[in-house]
Amino acid sequence: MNKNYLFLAILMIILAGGLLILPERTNYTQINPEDLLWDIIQPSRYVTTDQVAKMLIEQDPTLELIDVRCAKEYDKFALPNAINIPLDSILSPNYSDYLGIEDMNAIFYCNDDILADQAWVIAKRMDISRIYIMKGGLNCWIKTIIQPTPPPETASGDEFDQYDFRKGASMYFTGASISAPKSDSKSQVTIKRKKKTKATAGGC
Amino acid sequence: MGPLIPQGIITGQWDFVIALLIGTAFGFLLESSGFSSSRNIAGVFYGYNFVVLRVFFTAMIVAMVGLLYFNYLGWIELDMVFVLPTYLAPMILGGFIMGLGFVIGGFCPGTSYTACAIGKLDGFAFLGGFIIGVFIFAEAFPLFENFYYSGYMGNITIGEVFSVSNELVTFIFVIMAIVAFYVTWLIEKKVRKNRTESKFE
Amino acid sequence: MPNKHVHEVNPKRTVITMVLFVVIIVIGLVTLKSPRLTYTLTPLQTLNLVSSNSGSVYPYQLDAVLKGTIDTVILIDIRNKFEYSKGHIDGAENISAYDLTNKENIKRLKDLKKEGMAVILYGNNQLEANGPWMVFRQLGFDNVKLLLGGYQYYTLHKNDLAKTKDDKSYILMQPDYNYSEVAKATASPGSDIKKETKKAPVIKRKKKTKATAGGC
Amino acid sequence: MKKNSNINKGPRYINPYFGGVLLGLLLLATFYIAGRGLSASGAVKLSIVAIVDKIAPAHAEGNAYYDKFIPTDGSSPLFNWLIFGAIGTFFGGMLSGGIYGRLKKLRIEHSPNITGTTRMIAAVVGGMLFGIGSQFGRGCSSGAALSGTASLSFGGLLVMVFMFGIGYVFAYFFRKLWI
Repeated sequence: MNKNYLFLAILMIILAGGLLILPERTNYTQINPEDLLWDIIQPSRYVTTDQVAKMLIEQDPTLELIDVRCAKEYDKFALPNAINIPLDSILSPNYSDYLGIEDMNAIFYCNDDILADQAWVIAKRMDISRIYIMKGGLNCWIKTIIQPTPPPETASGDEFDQYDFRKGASMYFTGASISAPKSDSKSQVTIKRKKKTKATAGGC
Repeated sequence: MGPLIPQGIITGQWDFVIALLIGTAFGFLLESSGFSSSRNIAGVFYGYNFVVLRVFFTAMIVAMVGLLYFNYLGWIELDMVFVLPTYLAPMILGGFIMGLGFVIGGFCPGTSYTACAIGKLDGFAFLGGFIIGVFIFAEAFPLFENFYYSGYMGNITIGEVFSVSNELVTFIFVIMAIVAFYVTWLIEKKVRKNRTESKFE
Repeated sequence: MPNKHVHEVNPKRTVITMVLFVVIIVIGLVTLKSPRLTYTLTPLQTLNLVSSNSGSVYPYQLDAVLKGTIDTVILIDIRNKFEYSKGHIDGAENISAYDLTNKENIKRLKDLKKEGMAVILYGNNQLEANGPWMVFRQLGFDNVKLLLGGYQYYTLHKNDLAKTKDDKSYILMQPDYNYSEVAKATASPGSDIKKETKKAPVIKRKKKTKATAGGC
Repeated sequence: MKKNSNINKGPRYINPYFGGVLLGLLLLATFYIAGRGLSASGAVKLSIVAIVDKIAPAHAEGNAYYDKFIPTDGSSPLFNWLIFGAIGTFFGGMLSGGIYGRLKKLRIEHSPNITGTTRMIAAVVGGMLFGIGSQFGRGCSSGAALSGTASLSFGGLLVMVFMFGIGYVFAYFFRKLWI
């Protein structure tokens, strides 16, 4: 037996054995904690209720609303076309397909901000991009969009424009719920799930 | 970092140039290892020449170990590497038919290209048969469409099936390969004693 | 050896190639940078943590801290220097969220953890400190806690913190409205609003609504 | 002295382990660059799809199998990574054959126990079986068995085990073809 072959065999076994004893490494699909904190600080992760309303009215195809409250609350009331992913099941494979869809902006919302923020931090840690939080949540949605309050007389023109928009939006969302039955909103969810593997398909 | 093309690091027409280069290297290695001769290849079934097993298993374990190390080092993202999807029954049948074709024809498609390239008519015959075979399959496809898609298990890895880590799978493969190299070396020595010729051009 | 080919007994080039391959891997392993900070909680553990509410500090609990009856607690104000200088909870330190993962601050937090000190993070509201708090809990600092209500609630009840035990107004996650009711109630068609409906979708002017404009 | 004559007499192939290591590294490079392994049979499949699509487009569209591989954007199925790889394989073989002096005139290689015609028939039959089998197996020995198993695919392992296993089972019946 040639010594060189013995050497090669031992080398190969050591290489393969090395794989077994290598210390566990953090998964590359998760982002570095420092980057996570940095992303958390950025105000750009919030969208306002006005922006959401605008996207809904314009039927922005990239909009993906995600309701992170429990299913019971979601059944009572939810924004049009919102998908329900309760916070505690956000990591379950049934739902993770809805996150990180190419070209989609996922916007989390809950009653206020906290649940959405928690969902956001966990999703961000998993390195899912293009996720946002609807600032103020549904409480703010009702306050600004459904029941907008007129600005004081002294307010700037912009604010009046905004009020006009909100009044219109209010009618759009509440009025539309009468002409087009709201219960349909769940069945309208036609967001395509992310393909399991991003890798190039097809072998031979 | 890698894989480069799925991550869009290399784009445009360059990937076809790369395909051509990789193909050339592949053909070169197949031919220079002795795969352009069907009698060399068939030796693996009769014990007089285990070149196929040696090249095949060495390539496999080197690539496997390399892939896992590269993944560990962050040079390649294993999640983005294409894992052949598993269709249980069709793949078993496919392996069955190919095994039969292998022992009768003595080539596989890749090696038949190189056999053609150096002017072997049996290589051309195999390739011709291969083309006919694929054509027959495609024409008859509606007959067994359901079977073709049956037993789908997704892009599942060996480790996931046996619920062990892929590192362990690789380690077992390496050990098995080395044992196989040693055993086939012994067999080959024995068989070659009774033969005048064991390697062919 | 009539049947043994010379190339087969001479694996020099194989050895060289394999050694090169191993060298590349070894170089890779040696130069591999391990990240400075690593998560100690898995995402699932994090999820359980935030659902359990265990890392929160209620404003009434702050009372004991401020009165000095509990001295194993450090308050950290994660807002920026400007806001901190405008006003802060007595005895709170200012480490802006930007600097929280600095080397010194991480070391400091580690030391505090060793000493058994609890760290309470607060921002203007619960939301502001929630993210940093989650990051540190995921990094394994289980002595880091989050002040519910934030600075805003504190300023409102500065003098009667102990009495806020039964006040739940700072607890978020509750709906302020009965949404479905509200959504229906406003739907009653008013004649002048109806005109607006037609107008509303036509608005093409792109109003740049700033993130702060919503004001909730 | 004896050794030297051996070199000149025997075929000049590289050490199989050397070939294997290089092939393994090439496979690794392919994974690194393209995110998938080597392939040989895909090119033939796509060529057939392209030809059928050219001659009888209606037929190709009616058949679910052809239809699967006709690009939806109207480009030719031939403009594909696999085709270029196969062309490369052919030229690579030619290059190696040229360097090592195996690039000669057309010939049939067969065992002395059988005629050239028998060998040709066996090659065609073997090729046909391989053609059918590779479609069921989602790849041939390079695409499924080698690259598939190297990327730790369970399906690749299945194909490899059954391909070699069945080869050994039936080897006895076809021994006349080879020894």
